[in-house]
Amino acid sequence: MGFFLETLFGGLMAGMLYSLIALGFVLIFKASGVFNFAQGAMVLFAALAMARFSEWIPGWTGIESRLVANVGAFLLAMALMVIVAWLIEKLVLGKLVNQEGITLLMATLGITYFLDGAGQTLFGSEIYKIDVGLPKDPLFLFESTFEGGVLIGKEDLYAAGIAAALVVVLTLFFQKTGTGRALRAVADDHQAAQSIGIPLSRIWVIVWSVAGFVALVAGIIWGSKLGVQFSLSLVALKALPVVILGGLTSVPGAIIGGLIIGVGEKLSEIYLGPMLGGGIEIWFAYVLALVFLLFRPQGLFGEKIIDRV
Amino acid sequence: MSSRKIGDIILDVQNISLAFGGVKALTDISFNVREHEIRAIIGPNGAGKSSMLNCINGVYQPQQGSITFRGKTFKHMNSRQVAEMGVARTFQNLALFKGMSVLDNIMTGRNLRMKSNLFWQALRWGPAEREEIAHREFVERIIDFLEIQAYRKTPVGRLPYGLQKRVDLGRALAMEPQVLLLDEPMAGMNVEEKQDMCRFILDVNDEFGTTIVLIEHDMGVVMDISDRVVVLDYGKKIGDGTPDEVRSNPEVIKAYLGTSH
Amino acid sequence: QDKVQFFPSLTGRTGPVAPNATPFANGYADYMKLVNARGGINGVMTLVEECETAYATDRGVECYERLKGRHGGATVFQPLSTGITFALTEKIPNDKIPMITSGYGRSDSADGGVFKWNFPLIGHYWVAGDVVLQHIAKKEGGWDKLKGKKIAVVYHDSPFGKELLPIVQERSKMHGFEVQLLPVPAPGVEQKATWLQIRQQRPDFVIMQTWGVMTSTALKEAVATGYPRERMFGTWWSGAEPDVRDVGAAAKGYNAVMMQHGAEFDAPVVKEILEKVHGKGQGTGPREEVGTVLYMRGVVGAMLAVEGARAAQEKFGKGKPVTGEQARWGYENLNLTQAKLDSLGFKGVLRPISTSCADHMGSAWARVHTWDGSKFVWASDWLQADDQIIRPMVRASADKYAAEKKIQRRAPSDCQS
Amino acid sequence: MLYRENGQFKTSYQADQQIFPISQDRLAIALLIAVAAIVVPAFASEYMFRAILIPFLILSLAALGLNILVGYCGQVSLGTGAFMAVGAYAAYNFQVRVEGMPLVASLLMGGVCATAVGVLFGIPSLRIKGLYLAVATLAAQFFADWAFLRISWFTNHSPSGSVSVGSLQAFGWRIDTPVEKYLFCLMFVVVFALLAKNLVRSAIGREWMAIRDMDVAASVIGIRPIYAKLTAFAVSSFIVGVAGALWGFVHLGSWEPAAFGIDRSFQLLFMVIIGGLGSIMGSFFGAAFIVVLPIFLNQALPALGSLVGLSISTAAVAHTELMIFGSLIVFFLIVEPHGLARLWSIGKEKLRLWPFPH
Amino acid sequence: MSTPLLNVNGIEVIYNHVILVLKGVSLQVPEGRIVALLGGNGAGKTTTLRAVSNLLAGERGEVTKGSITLRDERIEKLSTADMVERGVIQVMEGRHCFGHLTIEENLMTGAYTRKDGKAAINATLEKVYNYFPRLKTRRTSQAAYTSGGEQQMCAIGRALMANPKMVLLDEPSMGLAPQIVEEVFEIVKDLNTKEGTTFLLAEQNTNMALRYADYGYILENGRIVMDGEAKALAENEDVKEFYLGMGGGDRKSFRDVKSYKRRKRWLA
Ligand SMILES: Nc1ncnc2c1ncn2[C@@H]1O[C@H](COP(=O)(O)OP(=O)(O)OP(=O)(O)O)[C@@H](O)[C@H]1O
Ligand SMILES: Nc1ncnc2c1ncn2[C@@H]1O[C@H](COP(=O)(O)OP(=O)(O)OP(=O)(O)O)[C@@H](O)[C@H]1O
Ligand SMILES: [Mg+2]
Ligand SMILES: [Mg+2]
Repeated sequence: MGFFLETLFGGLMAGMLYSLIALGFVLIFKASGVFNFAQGAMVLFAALAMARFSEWIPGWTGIESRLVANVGAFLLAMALMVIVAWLIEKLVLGKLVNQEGITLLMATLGITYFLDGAGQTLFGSEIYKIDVGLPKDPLFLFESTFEGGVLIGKEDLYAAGIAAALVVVLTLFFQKTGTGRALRAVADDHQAAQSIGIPLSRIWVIVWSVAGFVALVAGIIWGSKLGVQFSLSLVALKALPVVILGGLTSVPGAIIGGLIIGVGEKLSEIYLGPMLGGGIEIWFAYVLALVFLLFRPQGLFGEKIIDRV
Repeated sequence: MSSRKIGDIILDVQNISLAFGGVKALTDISFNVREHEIRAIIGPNGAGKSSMLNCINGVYQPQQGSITFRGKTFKHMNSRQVAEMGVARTFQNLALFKGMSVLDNIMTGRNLRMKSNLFWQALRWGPAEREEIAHREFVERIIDFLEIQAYRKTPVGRLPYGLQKRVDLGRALAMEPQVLLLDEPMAGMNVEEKQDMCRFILDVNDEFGTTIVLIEHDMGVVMDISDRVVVLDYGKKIGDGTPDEVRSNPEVIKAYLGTSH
Repeated sequence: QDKVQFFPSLTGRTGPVAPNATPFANGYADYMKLVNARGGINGVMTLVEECETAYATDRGVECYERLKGRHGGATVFQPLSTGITFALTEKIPNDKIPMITSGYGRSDSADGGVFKWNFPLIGHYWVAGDVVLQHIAKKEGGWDKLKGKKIAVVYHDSPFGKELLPIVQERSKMHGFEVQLLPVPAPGVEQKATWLQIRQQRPDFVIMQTWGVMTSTALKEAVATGYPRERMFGTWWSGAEPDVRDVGAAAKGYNAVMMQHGAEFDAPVVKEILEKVHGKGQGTGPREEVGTVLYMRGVVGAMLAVEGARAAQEKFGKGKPVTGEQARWGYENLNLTQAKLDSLGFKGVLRPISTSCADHMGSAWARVHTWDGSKFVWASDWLQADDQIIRPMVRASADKYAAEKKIQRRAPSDCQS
Repeated sequence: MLYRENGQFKTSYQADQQIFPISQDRLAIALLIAVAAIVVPAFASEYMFRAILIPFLILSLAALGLNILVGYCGQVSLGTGAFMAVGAYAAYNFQVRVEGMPLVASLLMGGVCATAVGVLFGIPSLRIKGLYLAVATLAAQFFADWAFLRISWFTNHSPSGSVSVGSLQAFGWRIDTPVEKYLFCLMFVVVFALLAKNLVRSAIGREWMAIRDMDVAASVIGIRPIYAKLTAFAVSSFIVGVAGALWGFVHLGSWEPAAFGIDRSFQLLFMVIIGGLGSIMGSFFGAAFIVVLPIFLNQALPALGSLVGLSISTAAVAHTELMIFGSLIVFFLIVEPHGLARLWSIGKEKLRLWPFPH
Repeated sequence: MSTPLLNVNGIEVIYNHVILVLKGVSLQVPEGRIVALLGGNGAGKTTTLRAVSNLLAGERGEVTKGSITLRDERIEKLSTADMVERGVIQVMEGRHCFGHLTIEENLMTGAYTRKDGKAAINATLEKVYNYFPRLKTRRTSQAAYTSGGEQQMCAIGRALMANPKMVLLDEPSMGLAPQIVEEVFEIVKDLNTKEGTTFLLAEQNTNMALRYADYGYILENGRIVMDGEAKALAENEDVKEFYLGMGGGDRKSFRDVKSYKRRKRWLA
């Protein structure tokens, strides 16, 4: 039982980490109808920037404080993400207004390649470290009830808290503000949104910047967990089933989806894996998402797919 | 008008009700369509006209009521069955296959009648080729009839709206339907084009004996060409009869026609 | 300039394994420069051209095709990827180019009777697995102490990872310890479930067949689940500086078996490279990297490549470049005595290596080192894999391969040329 | 003035329905095939065959298959790699387990097995649409990756999970040299391209496109979505499966699941989109672009660098290559979102009007 | 007459680099007037409006010749959002409502560019609901699930929410019930007289359009073939016959035209 709880918590925490990345997908999709495959690359890029800037800042400024280095690096990395957002709008999306979803998706794959190359060129391709002081040591709960207690990563707890906070803020933003409404309008129909004077370019820069911010946060948390290196961009693959399960257009869906996928894949790996030879969690996550979709094709909380004549 | 022989009831709609959540699109609607006639459905926006057609051809499943077609009664039908029984339709918001040429769009209307299997189609030889050519000939006749020869190979997405409507009609005609449901076939056309469209509809009705159910907001057209008219208002039937009867029905005037007609 | 010996270098400087594969490529290139500084191979200068594979098999194949005919023909390929090795194994017999896969690739290719062109010189995965287990057994006080113990194997879910399993299973049958297999899907960044299982099952030891970012992730998860690093043993692709750098002091106590060499900052060859290559500003990578584990593996790889060519020159004509086919003979007839190795600057780094027609590995020595929180230190003496166990496994597997491919074992006469 | 259809009148529907109604086009395509089958083998270098032409042909075939699914039927799939893998491993198993199985039969049986798996994974498409489906098809991808590693029966119990095939032989003809392999692949590609073209311009092709463009309208005219979607999955997976088998047997000779990983799926999708959705010819353009461009960049960049006296490190080349590759993809999408095939037909349209601008 | 609000001067539009659609169209829209743009299917009405509101890019079209000025300012290079900022808004043909948004949210997005505060926006919202009571009853439905006519009202209402100076109306009457058509034109008239809003109106319903417009242009095949005061056009014999369906003075029954068929084009 203690172990089951431990797996459950482990899954929940892993799920929250996936949500953090899934959030980036949802954000951009919701606001522009673009399925942004570059989210993973953005996470890596942001994390690389963060890691390297915090390494370089003491050298540039002569100040040896870790806090200064981290805050400075965060600001610089954020500035960089805004520039990236601006460039993406100017050079890519602005020129692909009103194109089909799949074309846009491919364009973001192009951006992925570009960011992968640019990130490694600017910042190098070794393993770098992000240390923002997240605690690494485990926490043991219910030690009196279960032998050995129930283990939870403190780092994961922090991450979960941050993810939850982001979700609340973003949900409010989309549902309650005029800009949020405009963003949803853009996702529905670029041309009509243009026709009523919604400035697509400005909006996209904002959204991609926010997505850049989410990527940066995800990058910092994942980066301090895994080290910053190319493979970080591949964690996006873990977020995809989360996105479709929760619904492409739902911010809270990203969290719920994350929790379901996280728990589902950990439980499956541990209780089902040994029977099947192990290593099943990656496809299990997708199959789980698939099963949910059979019942709700738009994901748990996604907007209903409109299909009407 | 007398030259056309209006036949028996071919389509009978009985007590259809349809609701979407709280919205009652149709409430207890009954009417019938006789063989060979042109039956119009009119009513204000959102009255449930398109929903009625959707029920008839299986896109929507009404919660209540049944539909009798050629003596067989159905509660639920799927679109395929309806198509097989010989009901074709056009759409209010164009529902053409945008990426395909005019010819291919109309050819899809023949698909139900094409029998050769995948294997022969891949080889495109023997029966498959003969079949393809036979149907192509039929489709060419429709293209001639609708006077869209010049656009045969143009992707429909590039055509102006009016011509797209014509292709939509062509696709329905290619099914050689017994009943043709037309949802605002003349929206967005000028008078001359409407005249053309009326001519097509009347020709089809005359020459092939096709029964026609027509939704249209242009009262000139409706009054001129239809034999009987059903009037819907917010999901309810408020009138049914010949154009003249309907035109003078006070409830219809109030709900729909306004005073100017 | 026309008389060069061409050594193609398939690199992995980008992508998922870049942190680990880059030092290898640098060491390889630096040693070749050193050979030239020393006067070449009997006067024949070495030439390196790189081609980036990003650890992808199809790119590796393209690189191979691109480089194999360049600069008078490739001497030998070292793909540094098990996947590429598998693909090239099918191609090299036609092209008559040998391939060195020191410490990776197909373990059964040590059987020169079937794999005429493959050379897993100085070690393959089965050697690594055997030595790790020997080390553990020794620490426990003998093989019999392993009976009833539980050993978990955390491995990269790919042919690279799976290649280790046969030896572990063989040994488990012999000594009665239990094996728990824990595959981790590539790229290995998600290991929570794996380590929760370890936490629950509490195996006595964990053996890791990991590569790239997967190793440090494993270490971090071990820290997070409180599994003692002292009980974790990596194979030789899982025990270098990039793997522990970002874990730092928390990885203290982690062990990895080393294919003879470890981090060798004091080796004569390292000093010579620093002086003659980096000292002249011709170093390929950063200076600090020289002497690190994977850098050294590149250096050793290059040395083996060069010495094979040198041996071939002895037979086919001194001072002239050798073809790939001739070089193959050299790799099959390597005889690197301790004196020879010492003179090349590998004193204390390598033990004698001698290959033959039947034995394409040439040496099965290894050591285990431990991370002390800031550097690797030796934790074992020289250990040698048990030939009695490995040879039959190699033979059986090679026979199966030969049967599948319908190829004949080489006749003794074929060994003469 | 040379490229005109003036004076070419079609007197029968049969003539009008030819694949290339304009005689200049027919001539051009005949020439192209002749060049591919006769001139290329005589002149291309071994490197060209092994590193460029053979991969190009096989991947065009796979892209063609995928194009049927994505371009014609509108079902986006990211699981193509999995179907290739099924084709390859199934063909391998027929080859090693069935005594005397001819090579071509093995390859085709690989396609048949891929068809079965493709249809299975196509079933969700009846409910799941668009991007949701695209992401969901990754389930196939990861499942295949896993199954071929884990279930040792598929790999004939090879301990590492990697399989290899012996020398190839078809119709008593040994396929050893690069030229032979090339011609062997070319044969497959030409035949399948022709069959695929026939399908897409037949009734079934129109059903696919109808489902793609407007599925409700399609069902109203009597097209069954189940049938249309599943046949698209079947035909597509069959072709992709055969391509996978060729990739394993002819190009690699030995492979592990990573040869058919998710990168392959993306690569193929790229080919289809850059080449042109819903265009058989586009598949070839796309494959050429995606196969050749990285190799070209990889070789051209150092050469360019040395021209200006710069020696570029391998890593820098690789990174720059990534950046340029990404940029070019975006560039082409912007220039023509409908792909190179559309660019090609616009070019032809201009040529037809030439020397008048419109 | 002083300089018109909008001056389109000999523009050519090409789609997809090859399809030439407008072949030198010139027209003027004076401030505070209602100008109708008439013509058959495919004549290029929509294209002209798109050129003015700069919505061509998304359709892969471009203006290759000629100029467009708004209050003497060249506007070809501006974005659609800039045009809306200058008070010019287009109601697109084919409705284009935001399907996932409710009717009310659709309307509110129309006010996106407004800076005059919540109260003013709410007042406009009320005004729109007044114009189209049907929208009020359907305010919480997702636009995609409303009927064709309701969507058309929504699209028009959405544009009005921006409080525009000039509206480019593309086929406003399409799919609307007769009495709503009348209402729409009444609304146009109303806004025009009360608030001085200028309208450029592309319409197939020539009858209605000429009844309400001040001036009209007739477009055929990408060229302006006739223009004049609305009244004069309505009296023109050709217009009567081909656009109003009143050959020989009387309206012909649609049933009777079937027996014969003629087409006339001013320019072949
Ligand atoms: N995106 C496009 N790509 C290519 N051609 C187009 C495009 N949009 C319109 N056209 C072509 O331009 C011509 C003019 O079209 P436009 O839509 O401007 O006509 P219209 O007068 O508005 O017609 P309607 O009354 O049917 O709406 C038509 O022939 C049409 O085929
Ligand atoms: N799928 C659906 N979901 C929810 N509501 C719907 C759906 N389809 C139709 N409705 C509602 O049902 C009512 C009737 O719609 P319908 O489209 O049948 O009207 P209509 O008579 O065709 O009007 P119009 O003349 O404007 O086309 C409308 O209020 C519409 O909002
Ligand atoms: Mg309707
Ligand atoms: Mg128009």
